[in-house]
Amino acid sequence: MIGHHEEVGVRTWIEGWPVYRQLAGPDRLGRGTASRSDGTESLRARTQDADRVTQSICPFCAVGCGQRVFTRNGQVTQVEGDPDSPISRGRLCPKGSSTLSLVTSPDRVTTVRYRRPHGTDWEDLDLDTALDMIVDRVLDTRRRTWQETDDEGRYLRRTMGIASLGGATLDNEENYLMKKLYTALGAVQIENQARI
Amino acid sequence: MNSLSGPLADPSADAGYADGHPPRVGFFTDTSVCIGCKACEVACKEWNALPADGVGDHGAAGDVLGLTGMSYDNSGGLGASTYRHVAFVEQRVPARDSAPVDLGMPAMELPGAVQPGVDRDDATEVRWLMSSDVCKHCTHAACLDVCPTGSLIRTEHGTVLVQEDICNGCGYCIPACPYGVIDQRQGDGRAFKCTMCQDRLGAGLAPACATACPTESIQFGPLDELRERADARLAELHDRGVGEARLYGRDPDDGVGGDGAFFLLLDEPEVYGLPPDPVVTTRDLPSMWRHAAGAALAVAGAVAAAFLGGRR
Amino acid sequence: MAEAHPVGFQWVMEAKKRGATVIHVDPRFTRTSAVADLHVPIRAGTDIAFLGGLIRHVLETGAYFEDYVRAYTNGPMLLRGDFADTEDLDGLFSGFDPETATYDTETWQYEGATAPSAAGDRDLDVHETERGEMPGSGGAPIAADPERDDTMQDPRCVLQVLRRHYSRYTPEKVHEICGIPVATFHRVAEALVRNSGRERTSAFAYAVGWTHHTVGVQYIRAAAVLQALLGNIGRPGGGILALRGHASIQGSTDIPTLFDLLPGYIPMPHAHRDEGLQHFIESNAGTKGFWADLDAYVVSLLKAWFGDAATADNDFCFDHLPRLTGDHSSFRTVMDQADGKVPGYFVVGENPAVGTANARMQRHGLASLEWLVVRDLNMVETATFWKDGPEIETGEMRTEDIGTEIFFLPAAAHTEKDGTFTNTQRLLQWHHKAVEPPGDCRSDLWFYFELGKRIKARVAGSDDPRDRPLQDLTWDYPVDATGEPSADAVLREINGVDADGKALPGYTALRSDGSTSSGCWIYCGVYADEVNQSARRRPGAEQDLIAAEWGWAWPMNRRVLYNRASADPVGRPWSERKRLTYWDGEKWAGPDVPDFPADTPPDYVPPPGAHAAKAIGGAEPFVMQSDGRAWLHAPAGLADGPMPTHYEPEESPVGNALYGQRANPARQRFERADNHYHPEPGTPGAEVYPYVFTTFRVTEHHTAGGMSRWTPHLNELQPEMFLEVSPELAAERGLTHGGWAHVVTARSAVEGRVLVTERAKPLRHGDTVIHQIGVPWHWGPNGLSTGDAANELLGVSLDPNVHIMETKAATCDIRPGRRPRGPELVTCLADRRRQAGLEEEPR
Amino acid sequence: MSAPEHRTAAGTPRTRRRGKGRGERLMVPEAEFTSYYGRPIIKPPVWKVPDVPAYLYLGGLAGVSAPLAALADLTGRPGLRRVGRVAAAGGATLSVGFLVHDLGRPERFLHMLRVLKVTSPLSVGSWILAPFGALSGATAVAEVLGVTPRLARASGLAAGALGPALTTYTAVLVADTAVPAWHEGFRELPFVFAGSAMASGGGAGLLARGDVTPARRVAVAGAVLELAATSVLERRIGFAAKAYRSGRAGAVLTGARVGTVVGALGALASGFVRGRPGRVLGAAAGLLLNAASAATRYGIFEAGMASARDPEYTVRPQRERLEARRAEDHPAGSDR
Repeated sequence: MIGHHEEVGVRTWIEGWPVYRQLAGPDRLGRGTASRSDGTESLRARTQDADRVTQSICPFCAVGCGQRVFTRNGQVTQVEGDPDSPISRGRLCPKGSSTLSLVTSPDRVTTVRYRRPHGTDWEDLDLDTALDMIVDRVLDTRRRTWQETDDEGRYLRRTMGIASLGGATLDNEENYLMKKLYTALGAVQIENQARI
Repeated sequence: MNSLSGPLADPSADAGYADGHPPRVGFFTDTSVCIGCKACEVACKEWNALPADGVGDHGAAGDVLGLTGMSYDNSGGLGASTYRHVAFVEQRVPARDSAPVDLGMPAMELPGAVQPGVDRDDATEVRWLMSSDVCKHCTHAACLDVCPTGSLIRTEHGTVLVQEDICNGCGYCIPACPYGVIDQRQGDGRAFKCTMCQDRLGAGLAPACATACPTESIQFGPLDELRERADARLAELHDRGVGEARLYGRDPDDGVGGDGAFFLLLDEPEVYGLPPDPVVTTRDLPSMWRHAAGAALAVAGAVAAAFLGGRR
Repeated sequence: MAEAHPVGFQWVMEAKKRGATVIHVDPRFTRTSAVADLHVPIRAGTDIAFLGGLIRHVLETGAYFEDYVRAYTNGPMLLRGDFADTEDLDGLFSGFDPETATYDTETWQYEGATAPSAAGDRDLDVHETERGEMPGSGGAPIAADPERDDTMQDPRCVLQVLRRHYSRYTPEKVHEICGIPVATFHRVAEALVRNSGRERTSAFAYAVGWTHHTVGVQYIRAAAVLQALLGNIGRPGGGILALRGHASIQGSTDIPTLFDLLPGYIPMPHAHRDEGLQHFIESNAGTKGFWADLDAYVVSLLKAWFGDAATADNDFCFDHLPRLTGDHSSFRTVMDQADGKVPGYFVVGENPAVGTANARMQRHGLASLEWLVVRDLNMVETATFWKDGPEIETGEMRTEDIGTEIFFLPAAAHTEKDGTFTNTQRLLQWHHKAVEPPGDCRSDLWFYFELGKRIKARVAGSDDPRDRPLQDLTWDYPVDATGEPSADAVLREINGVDADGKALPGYTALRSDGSTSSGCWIYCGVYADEVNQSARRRPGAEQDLIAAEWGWAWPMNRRVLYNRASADPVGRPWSERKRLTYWDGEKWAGPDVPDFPADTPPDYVPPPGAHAAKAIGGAEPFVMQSDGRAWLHAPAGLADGPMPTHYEPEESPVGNALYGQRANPARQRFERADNHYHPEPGTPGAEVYPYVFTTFRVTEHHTAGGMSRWTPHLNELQPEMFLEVSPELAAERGLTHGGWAHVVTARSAVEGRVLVTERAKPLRHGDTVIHQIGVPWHWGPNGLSTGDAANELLGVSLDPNVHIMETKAATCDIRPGRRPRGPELVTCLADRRRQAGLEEEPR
Repeated sequence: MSAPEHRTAAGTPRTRRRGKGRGERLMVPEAEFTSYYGRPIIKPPVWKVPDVPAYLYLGGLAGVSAPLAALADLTGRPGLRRVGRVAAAGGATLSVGFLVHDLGRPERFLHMLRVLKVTSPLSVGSWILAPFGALSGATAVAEVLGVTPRLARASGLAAGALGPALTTYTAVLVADTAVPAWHEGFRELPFVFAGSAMASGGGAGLLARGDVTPARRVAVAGAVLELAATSVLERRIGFAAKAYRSGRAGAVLTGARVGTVVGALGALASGFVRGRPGRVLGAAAGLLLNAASAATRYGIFEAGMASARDPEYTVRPQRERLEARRAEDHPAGSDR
């Protein structure tokens, strides 16, 4: 015997059968309402489910388009143009539109890689150790290449042994700390893409 | 009711949506301002999490990451993983006879001036057309009507949607489309095409491509509004002497009852890879069924007749 | 612009919709050309001839904006009698020293004005090049009031000198040099003139197509001269718009990670000139304009860096700053690296192994280091050259022989950190951190803060005087739970504070007595009222076109520089259509921040002896210039001439049709075995490299690919290195559309798929047909789509003002098929060099 | 256009000119065919070979075999009944098998019965094929096991009634697409399919023992219908007919036609030859007709594929239609 629950189940099943809905509803040809699936009914824009929307700026060229970064559970789920920006009015170019892939790329390297002199392959290295090793090298190189004065006795107070390249892709604050630290170290060969 | 062809004011109502459903929305793609940046392609793929494919996925020669040689078009066409496709057409056309810069000046060739000595014909110039193609979301959508599973449906927004949880990959929609839009995704088996970002529409957002488009070449909105805007733009271009501008897919009297995504083109549709006069195949379906019924009756009659008479 | 800055280009399309005429001048027919009203194909490297032709047209037809020119430019100023023009010296200005290939600029001065006050102990052994940076924002100092003729008829006045300088830049000459048909030239000239003046303005937009030349600074100068003559500066819809390529390349120039500058375009001190703070200030500051307050800017910077240790008694630690002795720019440094002189190298968000001209030399530099730190999102070629670089393939290097120790430190993306980018219009925009960086990824702020912290800890107890700057360095920034220093605090330090520790409202509040600090004077005001102004995001739709409450622009949130020039000398708008900043009877009004104190009336005449801002008259809009005027002739500040002059690129297929002097005489050249130049046109061997090539970008990729070659959706759109050639060149060299070809120079050969396109059009120069090949520069060996790097092809020759290399015009050959591989490439290139007479026959 | 050896990006949007044979429409400018780099406009079907041609052929075979068997049952022709029942069931089962195999997601086969859409020939076909398969299957099982002859008769009759529909819905299935060679022939294809089905179903009947006269008649009539309908098709569908005459499709269809003619003649002849030789000849002719029927479906399939791959099939007729309409709207002499 069909119990009450099963009866309801069967009825639900029948009513869920699009053919029944075709016959019972206005969509006789099965083009729309009758044929809609559960998946369609539950479609939601993932931006609706974001925990947070953060305003940002596109990292590619210097137009400076506004971006909105949607995140959920600490992950970026979508990046799109910020319609509030008077610069870009919410629009992005193909590069800007690829920002989600850029920041969530599975090819992104997320651990320190170390290649020892004459080494033939990468090795793992702890970030803290890497920092200390770099400090060692900076101070050692600086010591070995220090120029206090030139031949005529004029102050140079510099090292010509430590060069740096980069900055155009970084933040102003980062460039500022770089220039500040390098200058205090006496390093002068500090350059970035603005030159090249 | 023009259920199979001809003008149809409200395709959603025709598909069972009650009064008060949202207005029909669409795209107006004005190719006269397209700069071919392909932001639409990337924004679409990012939003819909579509795989990179390249031309290999839709039938043409070439490996996944290969140059097609088709100007700057390396995606080749719309496909199961390419819902927006920017066509690039390089043409040699007669030089614009009136200077686009309206200088109102006499001929500037000075007597004895050095003539441009380049061997190429200077009566012609290069024109580079770009156009972002997309699913047309036809008023009469053959893909939808031939779909045997009800996977393809008309939505409340008047658009045409593949329901990925239903499609069984029969492939019928693919040759049914007069524009060659929908296709089967290799390795997945189901058919895919532009959804007009159904999920975004539900959230009150514009589709990803139109959101990204830097020059408003892709405009999204209620179809009625877009048609008005397109008419105005066409008139403006014609006033400016751009006589070659024409609308494509805007006319509700055309073979598909008008497109939900229509275009302003600067050359014949086939130049962009679009059919010049598409007709929804199901327009002829009643006649097809009649012919098939006739033929079936002929079979029945012939078989029955074969048994007439005595046995040998 | 549509190619590389599509979203910025929306405004061009918007203007076009409203009736603007869009003209695109480019050797290549690009996506910009496709939607422009007119594409003007030009031979790469000849833009000054074209712009000079336009300048001549404007001068000869009297089409310049005379009232503007008289009042706001140095057109009326008289030049010294001993100034000699390129017309007199066949392509040289007076003062050239062929020995050092440098100019003594004294004769370029105004009559009655003395030479720059640096004269005291000026060292002629040193290039004047560092000074070149100053006019970028301020103009070199000019003392005293020069003589002038406001009728601008005196043959020695700048306008007449300019007219004579460009007298031979006729449309026919432009055609001969640039390949631009005379009729096309006239269409451009007429359109420009029609759209300039009181009622209309025209803008120039440019990118590295103008800067990457041995005479690049002068390209921009030529546009500046033209725009100043037409009255298109400081007015809405006018200007010269630099379209820069990186999110904060403007910021990294303002707060420079550049050798010759301190923050805010203050020059780095020079060992031979700048022996003390006083001396430094005197030699670099003028008396008039905002640069006259240089002392306040420098002292505030030193206070920001060295804090309490910086006192008046110790010159505010001015001697903590290292000194320059010449060109220490990137290319010079890389050559020193290749020569084994530089042990350590930090590469941060750059990729010189494929991204910089003469990439092979760059990699040789990398291979000769002791240690290298690379910070990036992706495993870029600079970090992997030792493993699979091109020299490993050719056998020129062996992995085991390369002694470079490499630290690859993964970087945080912009979504993973707070901070500001300065965009191409000087607008600082704050980006908020959205998520934590994954794994070992850290911001560069964290890295440098941590590095500095550890270094300071190591030298804390040192009594070595060289460690004093490190010990005195202020380095206290609040950190969050993850150890990330506060970018907000750093920005506040950049803004600066007063004696009470309150954020300063703007750079006019800076003092030279040590009571204020500011890490970058031009950014002072970005933290005004203790508010991070760069993070303001009032929606554009709620604001006027200036949108002053979105982000913050330096200086002083001014969006249109020199906007005083949008009004006539008595302060009325030149026209109602073009109204921006104007005198309303009591103050300067309008939506933008005016150039000078809002209550300085237009008829203000500075009293004798007035200093700095107070020395600028009410009708002198160019407030950063030392005479308040736009310079048609630059009496100082440039290394290669006071007026832009057509010179051929380092490598070109033809000689200079205007002068005996072929190329920029002051350009920097490096004759080295790893940096061959092609023979000059007309000399034996030149025919080995008969074609022109120009490097370019496509929309779908970014620079050398460090951020775009790892993204699937970009790579499928431009999946392969390609070479753009005309059908005519394809026929001449037997190149097949879709097939392979390789471009060859004395430096290297790169291969790509051939794109035969009618967009490429040969140009005629006299009897010679000139073919130009387009070479995109986005590829390299790593990433999802790989290919040869265009930078392999380029030699290094530099603009003398800013040391930028010429990538936009050089000569080459092109051959069908793929390039030779392995050791064969090396021998093949050497063979070609021998044919060209660049290398001895092997013994 | 540049010379072929330096084809350019600009040169590739191909323009082909073809002389027009129809002098009577001179006001229509000479048709010019342009495409986007020669790429197809419509997407060629993703349907596989042999799956879909086999599905078309087997549906026809089953669809004719069922009524043959039913009437043979009623008229007391057990041999024909047996063969017919087995062919109907086997054809239907294999047909369904091929259809499922061709699906991108075979496990979702039952979604075919989720809706009933008259606008979808495949939906309608599924709703025909499903009961037909069940009925013919049950009939065949009874036949083979020799049980429940009455039920088998009833189910066989029901299957037989559905059979003719099974033979022709497949024609609508292919015609209801944008594939030029198929769609243009939507009036004729049902008859081609009907004829082809009769030829194959009748041909199968020729394998039976006993009196096979009805089968022979059906086979011969089918062959005639197929040939006639094909001939009309090729004359009436204009430019798309080229797809049926050229390339692989042309060759296959020619072969099919020869097979059909020879098979039909053989079938006819077998009626005049007594005994075993007659039966052997009949069987051979029946097999040949089946092969020819399968080839016909495959040829039609290929013709469709070829017309889908070449944009000219899509563009040319549409362009002509458009130009003719324009000429009508703006007769010669007016400005536009």
